[in-house]
Amino acid sequence: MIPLPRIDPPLINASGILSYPEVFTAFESAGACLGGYVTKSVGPREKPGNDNPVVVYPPDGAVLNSLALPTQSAEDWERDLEEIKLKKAKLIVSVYGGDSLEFAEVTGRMSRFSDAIEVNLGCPNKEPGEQTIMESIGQNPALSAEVIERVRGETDKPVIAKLSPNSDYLAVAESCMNAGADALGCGNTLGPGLAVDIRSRAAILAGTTGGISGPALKPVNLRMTYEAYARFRCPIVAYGGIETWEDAVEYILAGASVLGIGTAFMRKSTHEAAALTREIWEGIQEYLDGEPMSAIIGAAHRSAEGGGSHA
Amino acid sequence: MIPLPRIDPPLINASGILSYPEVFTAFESAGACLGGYVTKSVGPREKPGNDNPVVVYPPDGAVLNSLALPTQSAEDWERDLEEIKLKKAKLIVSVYGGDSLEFAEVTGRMSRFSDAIEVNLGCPNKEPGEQTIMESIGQNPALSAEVIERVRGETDKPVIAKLSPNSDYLAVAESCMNAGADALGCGNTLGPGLAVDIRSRAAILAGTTGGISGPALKPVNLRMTYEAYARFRCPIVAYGGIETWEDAVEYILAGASVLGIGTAFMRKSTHEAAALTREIWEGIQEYLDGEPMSAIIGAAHRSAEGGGSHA
Amino acid sequence: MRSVFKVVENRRESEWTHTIFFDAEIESQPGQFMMVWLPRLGEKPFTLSYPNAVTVKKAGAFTENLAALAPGDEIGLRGPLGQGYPPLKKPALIGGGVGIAELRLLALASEEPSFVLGGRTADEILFYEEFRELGPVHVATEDGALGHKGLVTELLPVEADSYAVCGPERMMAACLPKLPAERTYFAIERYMKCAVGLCGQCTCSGWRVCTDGPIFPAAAVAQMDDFGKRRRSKSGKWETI
Amino acid sequence: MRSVFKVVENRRESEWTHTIFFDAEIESQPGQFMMVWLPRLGEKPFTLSYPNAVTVKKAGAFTENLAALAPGDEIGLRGPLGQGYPPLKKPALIGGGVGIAELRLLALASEEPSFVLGGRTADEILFYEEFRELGPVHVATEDGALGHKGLVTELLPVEADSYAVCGPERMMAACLPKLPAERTYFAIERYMKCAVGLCGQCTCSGWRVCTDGPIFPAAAVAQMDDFGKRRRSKSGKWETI
Ligand SMILES: Cc1cc2nc3c(=O)[nH]c(=O)nc-3n(C[C@H](O)[C@H](O)[C@H](O)COP(=O)(O)OP(=O)(O)OC[C@H]3O[C@@H](n4cnc5c(N)ncnc54)[C@H](O)[C@@H]3O)c2cc1C
Ligand SMILES: Cc1cc2nc3c(=O)[nH]c(=O)nc-3n(C[C@H](O)[C@H](O)[C@H](O)COP(=O)(O)OP(=O)(O)OC[C@H]3O[C@@H](n4cnc5c(N)ncnc54)[C@H](O)[C@@H]3O)c2cc1C
Ligand SMILES: Cc1cc2nc3c(=O)[nH]c(=O)nc-3n(C[C@H](O)[C@H](O)[C@H](O)COP(=O)(O)O)c2cc1C
Ligand SMILES: Cc1cc2nc3c(=O)[nH]c(=O)nc-3n(C[C@H](O)[C@H](O)[C@H](O)COP(=O)(O)O)c2cc1C
Ligand code: FES
Ligand code: FES
Repeated sequence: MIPLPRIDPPLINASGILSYPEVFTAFESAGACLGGYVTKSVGPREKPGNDNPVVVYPPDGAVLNSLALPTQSAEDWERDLEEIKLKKAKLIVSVYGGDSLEFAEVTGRMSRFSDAIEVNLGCPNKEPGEQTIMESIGQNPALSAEVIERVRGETDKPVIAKLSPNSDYLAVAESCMNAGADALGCGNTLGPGLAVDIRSRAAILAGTTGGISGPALKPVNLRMTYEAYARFRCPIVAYGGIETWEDAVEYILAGASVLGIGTAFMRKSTHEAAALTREIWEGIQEYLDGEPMSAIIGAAHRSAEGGGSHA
Repeated sequence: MIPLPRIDPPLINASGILSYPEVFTAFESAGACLGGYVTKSVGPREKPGNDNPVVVYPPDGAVLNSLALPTQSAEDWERDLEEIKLKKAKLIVSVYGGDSLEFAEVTGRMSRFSDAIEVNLGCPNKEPGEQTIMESIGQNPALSAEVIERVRGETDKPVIAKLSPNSDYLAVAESCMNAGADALGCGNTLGPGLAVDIRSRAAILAGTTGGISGPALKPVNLRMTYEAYARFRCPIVAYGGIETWEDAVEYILAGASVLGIGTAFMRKSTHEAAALTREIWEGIQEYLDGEPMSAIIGAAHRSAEGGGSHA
Repeated sequence: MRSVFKVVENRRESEWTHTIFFDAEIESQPGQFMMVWLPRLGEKPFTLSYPNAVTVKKAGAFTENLAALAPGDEIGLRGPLGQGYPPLKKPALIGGGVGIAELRLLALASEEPSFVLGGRTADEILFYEEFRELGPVHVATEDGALGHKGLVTELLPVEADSYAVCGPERMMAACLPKLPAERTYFAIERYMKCAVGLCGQCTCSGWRVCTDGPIFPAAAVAQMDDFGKRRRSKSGKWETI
Repeated sequence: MRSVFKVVENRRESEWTHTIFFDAEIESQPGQFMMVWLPRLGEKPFTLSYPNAVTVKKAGAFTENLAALAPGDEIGLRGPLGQGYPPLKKPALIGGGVGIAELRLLALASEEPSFVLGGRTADEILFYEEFRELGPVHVATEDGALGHKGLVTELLPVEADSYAVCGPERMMAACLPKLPAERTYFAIERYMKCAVGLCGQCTCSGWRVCTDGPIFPAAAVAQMDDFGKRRRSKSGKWETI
């Protein structure tokens, strides 16, 4: 297995959040405490994604998005990534395609720019008429394995298989790990969910339904992280509702070694968002109190084994 | 198909909330605006369920529970239900079992007390060592159909198949409808999810993970309601994060004809809970402004068809 | 509120009873309760005896563990939960067993309290010295080691403007007919699971003790057929009290 | 805030421009924007011209629909979003095209404003009479029908304590070198999707216009290589401005 690059601090943005290289540079210049940046998922061909509205945020911590993977062409992404000038943060390129060949093609083009490749197996959004990746590939262990195998053939960088919480993810993860994945991404958005406007009686999102992110997702992706760590003891990049250092520590104790932040940046200016990343990292460090982070990764498992029964 | 009994107002509690006949009576005496009550899921044999803690409520509207279906024996439930004296509300008995024969056995015993039978196909909780219903039956369309068929054979009351949002629920629903279900329950809890205490580094729930209810669940079960209505145009009993009349109306527009309230009763005394049911029902009536509720059931679909594209 | 605190002191009150102090003061109304969580061991209901302590009688595995906590150990708390006592004028506080401890914060919050306390033996009359400084204390012990030899109910009626009763349910049931319904409050115990009104487990004649109680006016208690008679066990099956 | 309101008036301002009034007053800082939702048709960014109205220039399918709304129709609003103007002393408000409408609330909130407005023709100089009551108004029209014949930039520099510029990006880019960087603000437009800082779509040299803007100080704008040159289209592909 190829180890993940050293991501220090072990905080990154989530794919599809911030998205573009120049935004990463702005975050770096604003002093964001992110040891790595993940691009928007790069697809093979230009695609505008769904029309607006693409987000809706009901009260109580759930955000629904139906962006449906807009992308410029892989060639245009190459041009973008040639321009990028990150000072010390690592770059992770997220890739997707309609089938394993497309995943491989995009990976082949992106590999030289990236410190790791994240394979998006779990986006639950689609444009009208499309099948989602989750439906067409991400729920199917065999097809997911085929994707990872082909991606593996196109890159010598570590490969992160990013899973959907809506699938039988342990089965998918198992076949991805066997096919050569080096780490798991736990995970993409939940659902999808629906929001209806009661005055106009219409679904609010143009794409009707949207993947759920934010605090509402945390318990589910935390469990995914916990179960994946118990099964594979591999590096895990965790995503889902991380807003505070306490959230981050919960994920680390469950088994995560890298933490991705997405929805928590909502409504924050670049300087506010950068301050948030610093707060989270400082909180983690205070919690660690000098211990290395590796000492507590998965600690919730050790205590589950050590400590008595459910008396 | 056997029509659902007239549940008026079309509000009920969710199974496992309030749970016991004497609590229903207390609610009725406190003036609760519930046209029906659903028992805790009744199983064939006494079973204590998980140890405490059985609930944890992180901030932001998600509640995790890991009760794991405690139940007295079906005989003891018979004795309980003989005592019950509801004035005008209907009684729905929720049933479960380890296999289709057990489901049928419990249904056979409960049928005479009930105005409808709700079949719990979706609880994601289990005691250590058990398989969940969701894993063993609720995710499998053929086994779910077998359960509904056997239940159907034991009762002439309408049968509600209550689905899990974590399954391929349209496939399960399809086979349940073909096997004789009269209505769908959309749906049970999500996930399950995990919560870790960062100070003691332990999972908080004694059952480790717990099904997610409350506002965090709403977008998912709303989508389930929407999709189930689009496909089957059958009566739907909706559950998931209904806290306000607006939530209820969203579900009605998506396709629900009966609304179940669970987590919204959290931390409320009987009088406060009863007041909440009145507020919800009054809000729905004001929204209806004289129209019958049937006129707006599924209205979000009509407008989706009528109104243009995602321009 | 859900938090994990550190134990700072374990004070032995009697052979069976310990007060566990922790490093936080909880604001609560007397009569409300906390769910005490011991990571990996369980979670059960207790009433605060101090803003920063619970007094625990060993009754089984969980309370054995709780009563054995040492300084530095972790104790999780969720709450305060439920309905406490209304403000009481010159109350007689009637307690039996560890129920006496549950009356301590009420005593401190009340003007001119008096006490009627019962236990098997002198050892069980918790906070005896402290209560004597607050008002008159009448005691009954089954072995006669302190005060009247016999049951606490034999000391009733007593003169007071209001009454609060906390103790074993059969003792409370015996008190019910002896006290004025409109000025008396009872602290009911039931097996608790969720403790927030969801699961219905804690029902006493349909009233959920965790959210409608644990403190109920006597007039309401008088209407509860189950009071003093039966309760639901962990599975929901009825058991006799 | 996300709500659906009813249209109460559609006021034609010019051949291409309508002001749509609705039955709610939104509190916002001048310069912040709203996402306007037409159920089943789409959602796009607009700045309030009144607390209860947006002024819309027909530019495509969505704005055609918006400009055609009639009293009683539904209009959804999400916001206010983004960063508005700081309080400005004696500002010169420099507007082009429908950008003039976006300056109206700023004009009302400012002391002693003056105006420098440009358009293709007299019709496009929105709120001309109203602004004349607030302060001196300098106008440039391409066809010479009102004021100076030519571009608004040809009227610059003008004397003022501060400057706010809102108009087509090429016009704003032409203004940039003519105005003092430390006292000037620009309103940048980009294609918006989420409008809450998540998707990155609205980047101008890495600064997300929806949350870092839309109002930026000129000093920041001067550092933005993309300003006046390129922006990301709906797919993320660069397009030239
Ligand atoms: C509102 C309330 C306040 C309480 N306050 C105090 C207090 O301040 N001090 C104190 O010592 N005790 C108090 N109790 C009782 C205490 O909760 C039980 O003694 C304790 O749960 C016993 O647990 P165990 O595992 O040690 O014993 P077990 O062997 O499990 O049971 C012993 C007895 O405790 C009861 N019990 C067990 N689990 C629960 C539960 N989850 N909820 C309620 N009862 C249970 C059982 O019914 C049984 O009668 C209170 C109970 C309630 C309901
Ligand atoms: C912060 C901000 C405030 C604005 N305020 C106003 C205002 O007060 N009045 C007004 O008339 N216009 C305003 N606009 C511009 C307005 O949003 C566009 O004119 C409108 O979106 C065009 O939509 P359309 O479908 O009619 O045209 P289209 O045919 O889709 O496009 C016409 C032009 O509008 C741009 N556009 C389309 N969709 C968007 C979008 N989602 N976000 C940004 N630009 C888009 C396109 O890039 C194109 O240049 C504002 C834009 C921004 C970013
Ligand atoms: C607006 C938006 C766009 C997203 N786009 C992508 C994407 O392109 N690729 C991907 O793998 N995940 C995408 N996601 C999922 C996130 O990367 C992340 O897994 C998820 O949002 C959970 O993290 P959060 O709760 O911190 O947002 C997107 C999420 C949001 C909210
Ligand atoms: C404490 C608790 C216990 C539950 N027990 C059951 C049960 O026994 N049977 C069942 O079908 N659903 C059970 N559920 C699920 C609810 O009936 C309901 O489907 C779900 O909680 C969503 O509704 P809500 O968000 O309003 O709570 C339980 C939920 C909770 C929170
Ligand atoms: S313990 Fe659950 S309702 Fe009281
Ligand atoms: S529009 Fe999404 S970040 Fe600005």
